[in-house]
Amino acid sequence: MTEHELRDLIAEVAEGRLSRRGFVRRMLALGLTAPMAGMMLAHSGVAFADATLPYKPTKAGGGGLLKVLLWQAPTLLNPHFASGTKDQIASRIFFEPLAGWDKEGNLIPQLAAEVPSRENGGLSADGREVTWKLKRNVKWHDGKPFTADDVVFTAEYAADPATAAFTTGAYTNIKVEKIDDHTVKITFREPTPFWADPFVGVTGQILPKHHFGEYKGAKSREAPANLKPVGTGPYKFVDFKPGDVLTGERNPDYHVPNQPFFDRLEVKGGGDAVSAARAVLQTGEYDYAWNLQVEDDVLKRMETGGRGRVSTVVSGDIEFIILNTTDPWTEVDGERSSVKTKHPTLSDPKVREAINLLIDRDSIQKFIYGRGGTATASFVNQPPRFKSQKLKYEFSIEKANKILDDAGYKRGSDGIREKDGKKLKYVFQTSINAPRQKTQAIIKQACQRAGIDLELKSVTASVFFSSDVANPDTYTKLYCDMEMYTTTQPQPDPERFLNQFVSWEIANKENKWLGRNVSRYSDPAADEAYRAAQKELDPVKRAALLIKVNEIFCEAHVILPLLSRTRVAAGASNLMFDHSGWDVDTWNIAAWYRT
Amino acid sequence: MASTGVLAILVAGVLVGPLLWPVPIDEIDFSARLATPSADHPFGTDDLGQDLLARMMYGGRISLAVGFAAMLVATVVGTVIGAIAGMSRRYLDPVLMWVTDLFLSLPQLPLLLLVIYLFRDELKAVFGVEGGVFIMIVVVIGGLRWMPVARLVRAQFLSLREKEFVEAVRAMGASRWRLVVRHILPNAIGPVIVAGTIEVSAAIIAESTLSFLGLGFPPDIPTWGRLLFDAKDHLDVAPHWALFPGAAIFLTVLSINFIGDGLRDAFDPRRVM
Amino acid sequence: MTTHPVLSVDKLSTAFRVERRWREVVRSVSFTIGPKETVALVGESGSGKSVTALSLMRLTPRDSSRITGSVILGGRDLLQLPDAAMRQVRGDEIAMIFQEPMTSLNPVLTIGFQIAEALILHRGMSRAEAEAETVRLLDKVRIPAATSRIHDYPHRFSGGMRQRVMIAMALACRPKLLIADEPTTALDVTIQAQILELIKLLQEEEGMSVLFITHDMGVVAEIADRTVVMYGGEAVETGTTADIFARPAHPYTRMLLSAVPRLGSMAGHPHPVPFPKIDRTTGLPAPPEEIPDTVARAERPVLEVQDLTTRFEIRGGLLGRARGRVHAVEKVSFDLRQGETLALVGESGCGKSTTGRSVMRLIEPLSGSVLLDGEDIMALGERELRERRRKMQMIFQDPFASLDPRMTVGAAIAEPLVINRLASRAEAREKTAELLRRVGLSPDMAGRFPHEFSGGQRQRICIARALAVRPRLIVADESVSALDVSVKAQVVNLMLELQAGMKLAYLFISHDMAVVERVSHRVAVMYLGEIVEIGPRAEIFGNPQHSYTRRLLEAVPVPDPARRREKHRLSNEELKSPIRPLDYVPPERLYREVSPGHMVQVSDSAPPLPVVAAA
Amino acid sequence: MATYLLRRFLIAIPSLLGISLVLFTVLALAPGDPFEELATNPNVPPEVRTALRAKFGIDDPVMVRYLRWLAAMAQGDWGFSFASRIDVDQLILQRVPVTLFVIGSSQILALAIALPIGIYAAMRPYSVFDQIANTLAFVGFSLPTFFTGLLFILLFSIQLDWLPFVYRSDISAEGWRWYWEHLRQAIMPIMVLGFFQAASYTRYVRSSVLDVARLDYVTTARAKGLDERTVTLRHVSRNALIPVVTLVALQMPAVFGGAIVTEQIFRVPGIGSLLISAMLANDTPVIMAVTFVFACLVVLFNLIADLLYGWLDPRISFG
Repeated sequence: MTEHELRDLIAEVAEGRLSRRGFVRRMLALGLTAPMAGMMLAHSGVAFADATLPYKPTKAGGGGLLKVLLWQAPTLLNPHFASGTKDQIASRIFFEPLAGWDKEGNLIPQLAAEVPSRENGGLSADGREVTWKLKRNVKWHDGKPFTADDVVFTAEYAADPATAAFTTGAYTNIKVEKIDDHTVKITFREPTPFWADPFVGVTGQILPKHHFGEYKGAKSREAPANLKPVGTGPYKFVDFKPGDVLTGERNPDYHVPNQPFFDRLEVKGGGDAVSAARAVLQTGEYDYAWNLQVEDDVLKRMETGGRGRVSTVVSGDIEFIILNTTDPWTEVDGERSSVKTKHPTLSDPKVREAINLLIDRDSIQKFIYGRGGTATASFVNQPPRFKSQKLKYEFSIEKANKILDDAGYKRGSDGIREKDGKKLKYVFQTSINAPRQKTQAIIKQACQRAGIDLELKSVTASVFFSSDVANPDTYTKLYCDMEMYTTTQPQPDPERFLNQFVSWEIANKENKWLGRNVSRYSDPAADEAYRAAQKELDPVKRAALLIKVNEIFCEAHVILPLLSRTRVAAGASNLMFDHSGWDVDTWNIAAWYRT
Repeated sequence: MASTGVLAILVAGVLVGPLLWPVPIDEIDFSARLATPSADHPFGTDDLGQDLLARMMYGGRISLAVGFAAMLVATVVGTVIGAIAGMSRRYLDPVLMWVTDLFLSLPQLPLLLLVIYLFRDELKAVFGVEGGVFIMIVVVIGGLRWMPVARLVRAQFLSLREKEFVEAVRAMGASRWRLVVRHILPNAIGPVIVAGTIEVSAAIIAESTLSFLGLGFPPDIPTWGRLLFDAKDHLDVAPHWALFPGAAIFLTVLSINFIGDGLRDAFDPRRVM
Repeated sequence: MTTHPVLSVDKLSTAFRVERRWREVVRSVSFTIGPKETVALVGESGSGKSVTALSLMRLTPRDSSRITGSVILGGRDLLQLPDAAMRQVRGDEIAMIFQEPMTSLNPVLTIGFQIAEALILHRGMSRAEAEAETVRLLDKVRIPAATSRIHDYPHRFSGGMRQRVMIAMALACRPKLLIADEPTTALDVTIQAQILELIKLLQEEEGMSVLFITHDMGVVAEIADRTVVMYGGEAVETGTTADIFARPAHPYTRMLLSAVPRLGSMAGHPHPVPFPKIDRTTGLPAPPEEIPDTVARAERPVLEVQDLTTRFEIRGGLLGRARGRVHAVEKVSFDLRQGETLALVGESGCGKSTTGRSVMRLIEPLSGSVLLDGEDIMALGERELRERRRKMQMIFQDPFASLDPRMTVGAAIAEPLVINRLASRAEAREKTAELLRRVGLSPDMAGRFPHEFSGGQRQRICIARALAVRPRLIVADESVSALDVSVKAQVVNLMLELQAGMKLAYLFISHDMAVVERVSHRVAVMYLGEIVEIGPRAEIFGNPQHSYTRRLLEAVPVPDPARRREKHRLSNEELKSPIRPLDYVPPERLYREVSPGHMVQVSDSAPPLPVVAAA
Repeated sequence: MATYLLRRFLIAIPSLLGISLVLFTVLALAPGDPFEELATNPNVPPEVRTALRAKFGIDDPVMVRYLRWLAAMAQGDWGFSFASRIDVDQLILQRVPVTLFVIGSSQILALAIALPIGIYAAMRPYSVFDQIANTLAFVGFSLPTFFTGLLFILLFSIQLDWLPFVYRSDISAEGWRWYWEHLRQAIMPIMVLGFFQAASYTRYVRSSVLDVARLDYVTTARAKGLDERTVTLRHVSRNALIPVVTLVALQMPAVFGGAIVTEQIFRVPGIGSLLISAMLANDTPVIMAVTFVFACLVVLFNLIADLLYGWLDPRISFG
């Protein structure tokens, strides 16, 4: 499909000749669906669709108690401090953004009256301005009205470096102005194709100015409301024991009619994923459990009880392996894996190609991740239109052997291949996590058969993902030959996600290994394509540029994608819930109900 | 006697077993996942179809070695500290007992994390991956379990050094060193060995608990504790997975404790009278 | 005696199961006890006397012992009674007291409670009644301030007082029969006299019978109407005490009697005299051999002790500061010549053992001087001291405890040689064999362990070990006190023989006056850390001057029923304690010389006769 | 008595100081970062993580941090949780009661099992009962608590559906139902912990009773005509308990260790699970405070053991 044809289709939708759903279906067939299709339509002046849960109850309340189990316990309730998903889930119960993402990547208004579009004048033609109309008659839990002041304040709060908000990235390069009490205008410095970041989803929850006003910047941690949230959400705060339990009660003044259904809400934390699944699927002690990183077999067995069901939704998260093309065992200027070095064998593309052939992605999916992930050869998989159609994976020990034979790597007496005295012996590192260790085992076995010896190493997650400069085991240091982890794609757009492939983000000693490009690999073509995509307002051209970045890295076999991860949750059979891979599980908790 | 036999069989099993059952511990066979015990896999398989008998025998080496080595560390350190405290008359004793109490209050887990972080690379360079982790775990488990031994040895020393035969040897002009090494220590060692036998089982359990908390051996090393931990989510369909390592730990603990009881009797001089 | 015995024991046998085999410890023992009669069961260790007593009460371990025969009490055979009925008998009809007063009382219960327990159980008394009765009983056994002491715990009582509590407990239900199992063995001789006196008195008051178990013929002579002699689990001779002492029929009885040291039997012998050798088959003694004078009077004394003082601090309080001091040894002075035996006598806590250990610097003395062959031991550094120790060796009370249970006796004997680097391994082996022969053991025993020997043999081994380095001086701390009479005699004889042969000087520490009389040349009597009287043996025993010396000698039981003493005033005086406050300054002591070498401490009230300053 | 207590207390102070110093050094040197979750999220700029480390003083030298911590502690300020952004003392106070309840009950259960069984077994050594009790004790301490915990869950929660396995601190029932619910959810953690401890305590009690049973005063008691029950309970048990108290006090660190795992399995919101989560999140102030509280509890329990010792044994004078 050419760019032109696409434009015609969008026009058809706009004129009503083609249904939204029809458009999305066609895009789907082209490998270019839902979330970004929605964005495409929005940019072309077509309103977003809605894939949220249809809400049946006819009045608010009467649903009794809703029990949610988060096996990682929430520890704080300020959405801008929320370091992990668990905290974002908890704070989202009380706070709301202007809009959230549904499971198909549609932008759904929450505190906004409508999603900005070209048609309603919310988006400017130059891609620099977004105007949000706010919902009227929204009240904070303490009865004060919600206004544009709160929105402007939230931006100031998060942008202040002294606040040290995790969301600060979304607010640093923008200007937020109050137009009137219920209108806010955002101005971007550059034309910004992906404008739905500030005030949207995880990063966008609005704080009440009258509670946080005095606690901006350095004093931020002293705010009493950090632990006793006053928001606009469907449930009001009752009690919170950090790391243990959070309770809420129905907000009678909630701004969506007839919502929420439940009278009380309890979020319990702690334990492990398997027993969380048990508590929902087997004993029914809880209604909902989240992030069930459990072997699918185990989940399936639990589901047979019939007390609950497992639900998976797509996300942009990707489990992948980096092959280090720099030398991790030689120190240059105080750092190992420096770009000034070359890996003795992994810098050979043939070796990397062979290793890629030794990964049995289908088995890994089938026997380990199940519904938790889909085997893939593309780094970006969601939204599907950013997924490369060109990249394919294959598992063939034979081919790998042949490639290595041809490249001159001969098996030594110990069965390990070598060339010029350099053995194909690698340290393969990942974090401690059962599926990852099993994946490591599977890959190790296949490599063994191709004469490659892997030493498996696993590091405690808190160390592996730490930013401690002194620690050699962090994933950004890459002091190993191969490493495997998952990286999160926070919004249904891969631009920011793909900064892992640009040369100026290479992690090194100078930037204290905080650079996003962990692989150290770079390609001027990728840099160029990425830069172009950042300014490209035409969604189709932009998608093509981003796909190019992805393909360069995957084809170089520096990045070996394994699985496109899904978000797995379990709910009681009678609970109607709505979770999304693009937003937190509680993003639409107001609409949950029991049948 | 029977217990010595059981322990001997276990030890022989993990030492000689891999020679008789030369199945690789990490041979993945998706067609035989969670297989129940059969001729092909006498102990069944785990969820990657890896042979549990082979894994048990391999892991047993490590579990038993951890148990005995940690016991050795705990008893040697405890005996040395307890002996010094028990022999010193005035100042050293309270200081050492203070240190002992201090160690009793130290948390194992952060300490283990620290040790792994500080020494892993150095130890790995010298002893290899498994050897390095092995040494760290042994040092941490043993290093945090010497205190009861030290107290025991000290109490033994305090009572033995007042015994007439010790005084008799002192009256002969024996040096303190000779007193301790030739006379007090051999007589104090009986209860220490009994305590040591208990340490073996405690260390095996401690290692498995560390695995549970994700701080033990690398996950691809199938110690008994690790196997038990991995099996826990599949108990309902594959109880054999947990049964064999569980039984192995139990038999080891049981036989070692019975041997300890036997040793206690054997070391009791009254018995012979 | 009477037609209706209180208790008649017929063919009582007791066997224990030891490693799956039954071993008979008491074989077919028969005797009777009449009303108000005291029967002594006498024998050496292992003769089965205590097991007999426990069997009567059926207190042997249920599962591993077997009692046969019959024990008739009040027409019932106790051995046939059901358990519950037997419990009714215990404590009510038969009561028992034991050897070790220190361990026979439950440390965590008040003595009042422990006495009242039997009253409540057998007499059905209420708490209050039982308490009142307990006070009465404590009064009866002469415990001062009984009302206030019933709530005290056992550790607040001395050994003698505890034995009184035990007696009160036994008497609680006015039993028909009291079994006393070595009730005075662990007590000091003056306390022993008090307790024996008390038992006799109470027996008369209450009209009960007593079965008195002892190894001490002196005590038997003192207390028993009739005597049963036990040997190897059998009753070898039964008769009235007078008959048995006058006309012993069984060779064992004869041997026992001739081995008993008798106080006063040494009058007229200037030097120590060995015990007579006894013919094992007839039990008749051979005439004693005199030993020539061994004392080297002309030479400088081997040991000169001057103003030796040893004190221990008692710590307590918030910062562990000293709160008081035990004045264990206070300005003790004496000397000892080659070939001479100086006996240090006194009761427990008098400081005699501390003196012995201070002389060897096994305990660090506070002040004073100790000259060994003219060299000041106190001034030596640790290394020199260790070296010098080979000139002085020590033999302890408990031969089992003083041998390392994990070392062969050969190694033990060779050890002093090894430590002092006096011999090569081969030489040491040879020397060991010679030493073993010397102390009357066979050299091939060197490979055995201590537990394979009897008590007497072990003490010989200890002596051999002490002799290995050819010392000048031997400190013998209660070295024969724990041995049976016959063995005791042999060991004493060995020591005398060695003294003669090797010119040894002995510092002989003992509480046993009869043995002391036989072995010593001179005697020093210690009381509360001080020497109250010192002098030639004949002087001390023949002409005791200090009141304490007299009391000590009077209290020794005489193994002759004909000379059974008249009743003493029933005293409850206890041994005084040597604990003093920190600011206590010991008074300057003065001594008067009664006769040459016989010095007596002058107490404040003593007549101001010829006085010599303590020098 | 008062002097004795005061003295013990004064001894505890340098101990606690020493413990705190060692703890702090250990934690300061230990690797990890409280902000790991931010690492793979491209939305969070690296500067934020750097700023946070600086803000919480993670990059300061160890001694500086220790002295700062000590000074704050002296003023009653326990620090500020990185993960929860609230005061640590608040966090701990919320959780201490639960831990004390679970540990306390499990210890009571352990003793309630160990005392009768240990005593009964020791009074009949080598009998069938003794052999069975011994074997069960070995089973008890050869199974790690995480495993028994899971077995219990499978049996009581999933198969039988009798007991909940998620411990809730916010049970909303009223009156007796509240107690009932609390009891129901506490049964399994208490049993798991209790059984594990009971196993080793039984062995202690048994050997201690065996030692006491052959002492003279027990024969004295029998000679008084007391029945076996009275002899055992009145004369043997109390004396036998004296060494058991010391052993139990020595076990306290192990008990707390076991509690950590048990709390994790049953989601008991005690300080044990707080420690685990803080450790996984590298929340140093919380780890520091919790381990310190554990250390204090250990010291406290030793103190209690000393008191108990004195109460059981009148020979110990507190002078």
